[in-house]
Amino acid sequence: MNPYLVLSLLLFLVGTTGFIVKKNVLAMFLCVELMLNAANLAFVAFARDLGQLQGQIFVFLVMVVAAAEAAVGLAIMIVLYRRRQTLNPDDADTMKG
Amino acid sequence: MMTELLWLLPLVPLAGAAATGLLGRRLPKRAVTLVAVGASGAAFVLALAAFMELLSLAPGDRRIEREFFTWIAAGDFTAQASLLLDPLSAVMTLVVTGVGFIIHIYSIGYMRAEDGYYRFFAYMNLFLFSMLLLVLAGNFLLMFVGWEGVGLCSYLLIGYDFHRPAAADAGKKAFVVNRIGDVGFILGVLLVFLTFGDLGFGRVFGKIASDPSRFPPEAGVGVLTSIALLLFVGATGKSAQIPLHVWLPDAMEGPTPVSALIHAATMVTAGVYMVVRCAPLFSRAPVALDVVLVVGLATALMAATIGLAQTDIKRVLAYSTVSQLGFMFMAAGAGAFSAGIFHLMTHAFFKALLFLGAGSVIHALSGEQDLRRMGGLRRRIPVTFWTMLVAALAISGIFPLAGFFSKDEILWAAWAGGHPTVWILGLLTAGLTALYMFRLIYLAFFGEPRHAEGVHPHESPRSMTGPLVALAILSAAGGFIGLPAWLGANRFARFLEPSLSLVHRGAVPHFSHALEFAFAALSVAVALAGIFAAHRIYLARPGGAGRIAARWGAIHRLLRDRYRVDEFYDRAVVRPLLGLSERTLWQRVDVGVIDRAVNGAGASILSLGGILRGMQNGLIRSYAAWILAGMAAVLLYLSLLRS
Amino acid sequence: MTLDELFLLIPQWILLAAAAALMLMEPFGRPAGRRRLGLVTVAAVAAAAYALQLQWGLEPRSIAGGMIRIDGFSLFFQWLFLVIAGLSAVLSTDFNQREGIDRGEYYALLLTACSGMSLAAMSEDLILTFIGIEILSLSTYILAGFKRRDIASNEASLKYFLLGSFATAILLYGIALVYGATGSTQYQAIRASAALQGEIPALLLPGLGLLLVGVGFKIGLVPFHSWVPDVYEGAPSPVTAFMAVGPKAAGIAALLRILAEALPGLAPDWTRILWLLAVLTMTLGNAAALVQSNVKRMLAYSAIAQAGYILVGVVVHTREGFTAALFYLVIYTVMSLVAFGVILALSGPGDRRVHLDDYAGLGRRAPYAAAAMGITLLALAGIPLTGGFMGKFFLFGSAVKAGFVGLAVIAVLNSVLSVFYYFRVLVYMYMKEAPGGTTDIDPVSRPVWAILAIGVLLILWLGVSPDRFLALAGYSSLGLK
Amino acid sequence: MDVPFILSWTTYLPAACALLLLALPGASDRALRRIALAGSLAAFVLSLHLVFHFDPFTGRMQFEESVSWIRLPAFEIRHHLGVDGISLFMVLLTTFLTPLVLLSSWRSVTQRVRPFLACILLLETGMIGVFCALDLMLFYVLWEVVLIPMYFLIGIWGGERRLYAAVKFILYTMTGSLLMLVGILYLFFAAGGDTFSLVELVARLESGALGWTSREELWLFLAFGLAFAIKVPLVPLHTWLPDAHVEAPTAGSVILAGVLLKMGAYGLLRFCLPLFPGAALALAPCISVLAVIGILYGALVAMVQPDLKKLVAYSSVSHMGLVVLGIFTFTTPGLEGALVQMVGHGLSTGALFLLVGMLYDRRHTRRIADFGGVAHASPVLAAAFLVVTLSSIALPGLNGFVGEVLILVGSFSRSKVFGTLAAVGMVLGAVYMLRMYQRVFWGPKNPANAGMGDIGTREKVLLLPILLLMLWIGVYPPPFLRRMDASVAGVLRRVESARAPGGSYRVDFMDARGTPGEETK
Repeated sequence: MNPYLVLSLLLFLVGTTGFIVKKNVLAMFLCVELMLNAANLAFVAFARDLGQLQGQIFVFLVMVVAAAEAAVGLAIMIVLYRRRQTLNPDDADTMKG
Repeated sequence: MMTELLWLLPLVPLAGAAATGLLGRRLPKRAVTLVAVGASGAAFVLALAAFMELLSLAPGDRRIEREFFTWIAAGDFTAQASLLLDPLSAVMTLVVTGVGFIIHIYSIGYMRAEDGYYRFFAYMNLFLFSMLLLVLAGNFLLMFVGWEGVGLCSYLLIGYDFHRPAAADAGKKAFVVNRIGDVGFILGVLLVFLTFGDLGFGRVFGKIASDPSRFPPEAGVGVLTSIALLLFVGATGKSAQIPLHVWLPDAMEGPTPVSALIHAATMVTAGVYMVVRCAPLFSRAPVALDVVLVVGLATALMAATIGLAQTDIKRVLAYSTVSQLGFMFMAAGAGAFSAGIFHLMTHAFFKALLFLGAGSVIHALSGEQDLRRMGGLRRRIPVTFWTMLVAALAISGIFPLAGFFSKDEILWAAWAGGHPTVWILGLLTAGLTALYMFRLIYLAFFGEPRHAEGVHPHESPRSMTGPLVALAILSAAGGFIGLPAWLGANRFARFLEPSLSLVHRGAVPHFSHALEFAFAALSVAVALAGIFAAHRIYLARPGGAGRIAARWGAIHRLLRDRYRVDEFYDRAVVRPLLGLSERTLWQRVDVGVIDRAVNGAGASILSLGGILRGMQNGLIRSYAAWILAGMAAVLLYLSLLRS
Repeated sequence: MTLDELFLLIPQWILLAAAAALMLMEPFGRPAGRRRLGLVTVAAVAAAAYALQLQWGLEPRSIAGGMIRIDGFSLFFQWLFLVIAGLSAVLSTDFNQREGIDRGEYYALLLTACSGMSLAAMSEDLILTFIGIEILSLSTYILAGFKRRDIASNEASLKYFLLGSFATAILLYGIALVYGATGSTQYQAIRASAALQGEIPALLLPGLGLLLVGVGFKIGLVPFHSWVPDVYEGAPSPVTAFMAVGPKAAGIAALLRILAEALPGLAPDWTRILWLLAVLTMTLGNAAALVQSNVKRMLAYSAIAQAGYILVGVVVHTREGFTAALFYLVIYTVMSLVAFGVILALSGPGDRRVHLDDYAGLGRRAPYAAAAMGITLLALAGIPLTGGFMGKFFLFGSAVKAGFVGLAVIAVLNSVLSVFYYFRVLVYMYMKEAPGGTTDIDPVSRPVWAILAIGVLLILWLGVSPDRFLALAGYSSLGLK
Repeated sequence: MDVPFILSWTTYLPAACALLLLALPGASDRALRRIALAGSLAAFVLSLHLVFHFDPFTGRMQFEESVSWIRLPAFEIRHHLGVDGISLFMVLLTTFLTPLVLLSSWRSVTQRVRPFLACILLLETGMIGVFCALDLMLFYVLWEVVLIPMYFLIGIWGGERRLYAAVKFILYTMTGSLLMLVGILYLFFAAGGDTFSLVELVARLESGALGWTSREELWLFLAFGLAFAIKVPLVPLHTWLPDAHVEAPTAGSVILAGVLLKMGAYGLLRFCLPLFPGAALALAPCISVLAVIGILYGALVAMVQPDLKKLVAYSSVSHMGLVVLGIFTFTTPGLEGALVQMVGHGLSTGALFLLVGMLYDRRHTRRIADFGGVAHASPVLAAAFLVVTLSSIALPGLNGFVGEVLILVGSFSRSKVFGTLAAVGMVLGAVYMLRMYQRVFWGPKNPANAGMGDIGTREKVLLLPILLLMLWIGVYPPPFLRRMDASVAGVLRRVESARAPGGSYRVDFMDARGTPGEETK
């Protein structure tokens, strides 16, 4: 098994676990970034394995997407922080049931 | 002529009923009287004409059947609207219309002051219609129509005074108890259809008689016996035999003319008529005949004993009716079908007379029915007294009144048929009959007046006494048409013979006329003994009755309480059934099980919704955990559980 | 990319250009007049629709180097998304003015979302699918939080964003695994390689699993649904209406393409998983909807359950199944838009009157709106003579035909469940009296009326005479090989 | 004279009238009522045409019309209508009762008159359609369509617990009908997937071109039968009925008892027997047991009901049990008896609900204990009630008897035990009906009845046709029976064809052979 893939899997697991464990929306978003990068790593690794260039190009696309996501996400967090003065995701529970 | 117009016979009273019932409320009483009594009179005339026409035929041809239309036809099941006039139905028709007409006339006076006059006569006419339909029906199903129809009229007429709860209850009880019998009847009819593929009397009995290999006289309980027993269940209901006798005494809540017509003379005898009509069938079912015999005897005896201890004049007569009906069934059970019909006819005369007389007494005493508050009426209402005396003697079986001939024939048939026990108990019952009947006569007409202050007994109007006299004549002389063989020829039996030609008859032992005469003398002696005893107890020794009652307290109470059969039914059947329905079926099964299951299914889904609601806790991280869990499950499935 | 291929993408160009124009209109144009922004949006949609209709009848083909497929399926979904965008824009206009959020970005995002959805449906390459879904998602994250002063809207936006990006990451990882297993992200290539190797590559199955999770999140399948009720409730009502139909349809489209075009070889695996997901989705969605008292939230759960029905068509994976799923999507879109249209028309200032109690006695207070809502609810419940029934009929029929009788039985029992809560609204509207002091209903604007009326007529028409739409759906599903 | 599309006219005229009502904005309630009545009367007149031009000598469908409705390449759903001896009188019963129902609500419904009338008329269309439809899908659609107006009738114009009753009604019935939908679909694909036409399917079954395993047939029968059994209702699926009856307005109760329940029994006759004769034969003992339980159970529970409507509702359970028993005798008397009983029950129970409604209008109560002595105040009402009561307890000479005796003949010839138990129901029927009659109408004068008044002209007009029809069926039923003969014979031929030669039909839920397209999970 390709060690890069193992690393990628670990990264992915860290990201998912962190997303559930962390109590700060920023940290959670960072975990998502970890997951995205795990995918990036996998793409690169696979591309190397397959001897293709395609996979490596995908990584750039994903990075762009991640950047856009970050922009949108931060904006949303800021709005919430302004209204609530908190970044704890558990405080956003007005709607439930 | 009449054979073509046979349909008119039931239809005339029906038209009378429709006219009085639908328009009567707006018509003056005279018009109602004219229509209703006229209709019954016309029916009587028609019946007479039919009878005469029948007589004009040779005995073998005395059977006129008319099919008017197919009433119900589905597949191989057909029931015709067919009428059958033969000697048996002709006799019944005459009795029904004759007594009916007399009682209609009587009712003019008796019901004069009633608001529901039109309603009463509408019901009475409807009753005549139903009864004629029952009697003239040419097949089982049409007979059932009449059968239920008379039940309905009985219900309506008992409940005529519907504002009195007792009357309302009695009406309902009569109908329901009758319905129980009717179920037996209809099941019997169904079995007839299944067995013979037909319902017409002529064809069914023809098949029985013509195919002895298929329908031999049965030693045990075969199909014929089953049919007979089922039909007999119907008869016990209609004719108030054990165990369905309980409704008839209560039925006395109806107006007295109703008691006379329906609950004494005609409707209650329908059971006897039906058994005799089915004689070809019954005669091949000895077990059923034995049942009929035993039930008849038991009923006769039981009712006679109860009659001894009743204080309501009409109830005494009601139990007397039950008892006499028992006699008729004894006759049928002993195979003496024509004797049963003979007694039916004479009984119709004298029992109607007794009831009308009782009505007259009650009328005279402004509604008093308790024998203990009567007495000494002999001179105040002489016509009533004398006519009732005739009837009492007749029912007691004193020679040469009508009851003597008919009852004696029954007792003789029991003996001759090889049932000595039945004969002895029958004789005893005859004695008891005389006893309770003269108890009534003595208590009502003799001794000191015991009625309340302010009541001035007076003789009834002529429209009421006229019928009394007419019936008294019939009661006195009616027996002569059926003179026993040792006094001449039994013309009644011979006349009925064509209707009973298909009856299966075993070997009849022959007895000498002298023996028969001796038996007759014995039964008169027993009756006289009964009258004498009544005289001793109720007239000669004041307070004698009280002493006997005190001495035999338990038995007296048992008799007075009518063997507590009603109470037994109430506890054994009515209450358990209501309890079962209310508590078990409705509350427990319907509400407790089915609805709870239905609502529970709903509730469990709602609670599932509640659980989901709880899981939807609004926390992002727990949502993510759900996604992860789902993902884990999917991956697990794909990696491990995949086969 | 040839000119020809550019021509085929003109509808998308129009949408994106209009989006850019709308963004610029506000800072540079005059203060937004009444409905001007909405009008521009609708005009753009109409123009795109016109351009789209020129492609009618073209031979199916792949363009952009095999990344985009132009076929009936693509046309169908582009049409559907255009209709959704256009109607949402109309529904939004009055609402936004009432709530003070009538901004150019709003409409621009609506159009970009529409474009993203179209891409997801047209894409023949996992990466493009991913990008389409991302465009859609980013637009809707913002739209959900567009009422910036509303705490519920903020929270909805945050929840949607966090969970959405989480699911996107999962999806992306799944794509990576599939790429690794097959060496391509292009559907035909994936299909070919999977078929060539005979044995299924080890990483393909986990890849499939992660793809299902990622797309299932977008569609709102249980247990990936938990964001749906909260976000639907918190988002501005027109956005909820849009989200209930648009992203869901896009998710279904992407799922259909992936499963039917790229991974038909794994059909035994994904049918079983989707069978279970469909059952869970229907049952739990309905069960949770039973206990809701907020109509918007109830409809959110109902939307989850409806997705379960649609999934039946995917599980069946026959021509009939795909056709029925597409057909049901059309009906579902109409029903949802009308239902949310009534809700937002009645919700009053602040979007507050969305509780069942607010609907008490509506039959008298606002007979027409109540009638529109009533017919729509009947349709959602699947009562005959409405499109909802016809849709379910063909869905369940396809299931029965393919031998999924058990699934059909579960689905109809779920329909019975759903009757309970759909009819509960009817009970409130027609069988309860309004409590005293209920305020009057705001007048509903003409364009919204028109949409509601057309929607109701369409629901009835589809219920009585579905032949044409069914034929259209059948033609479109031909694209799935 | 041959009127084209006579069935469509009859069926859709009421619906058209309903739309007209909804489209007339300014009309007064009075005008609306008149329009509705005129529409329903017109439908009745049209349905009379059916009777007069009905050919009693053929068992085939008559007045058939068939138009393509939904056409797809693979198959089409046709708008296929037709009547035969089985459906003819059901149609007539519907068109006969609807004007009376409208008339009965003349004064008692004053709120939301327009939608009320529209609901009744839509119901009529649905009901007539159900009885005429020969395409399974068309049948299903109309079957469901009937539910909605009924739901509103109960829910809007009903009594205190109307919401509970309405929801219970709709959930109960939809559970059954949706499973039937699955059954229809399965049947459709099993039959080749190209036609929903009942006539065509039966023809294929008869010719042997179509057949199924006994396991398939049994499940199909159950899928159809459940929907019908709930509607009938067969114990233990009956608990929706008392609630629905009690809470529905008079008009709703009359239609519910008079026609809607018949849809269940009709469905059994029209679909279950011809399509799945083998399963019908196999399950007949079980169903007959349930039917007999229903007869006795309904009667016993009716006996102890304190509420007039509930009593009548449980009596319906009892009477409809008898109908089902008759159907599953597979004998001509049984089936024709069931049909007559369906018509008869529609008349007598419909009339009972009308009368109870009249009592309610006057006294605003339905508790039996609150009444007593009503006959003093309203003798004509009491008399009419009596006649209806007697018809309900199957007094000879009235409609109830003909049906009941035929059913008894049929069932007794199949099984003496069932026949006997069913006959026992006659006693219980008399008990609860007469008990109720006595407690309501008889007894001493009651001051509470002071202001009651007797029935007026409108109410007389309402009752008279029903009473006359009762009498007619009771006294001279051949015109009815004759028209049923050929069709009933056709159904029985189908059933008999499934009887294995020389052996009873095998109950086999777990046939070794699987169904086509084994479930993948």
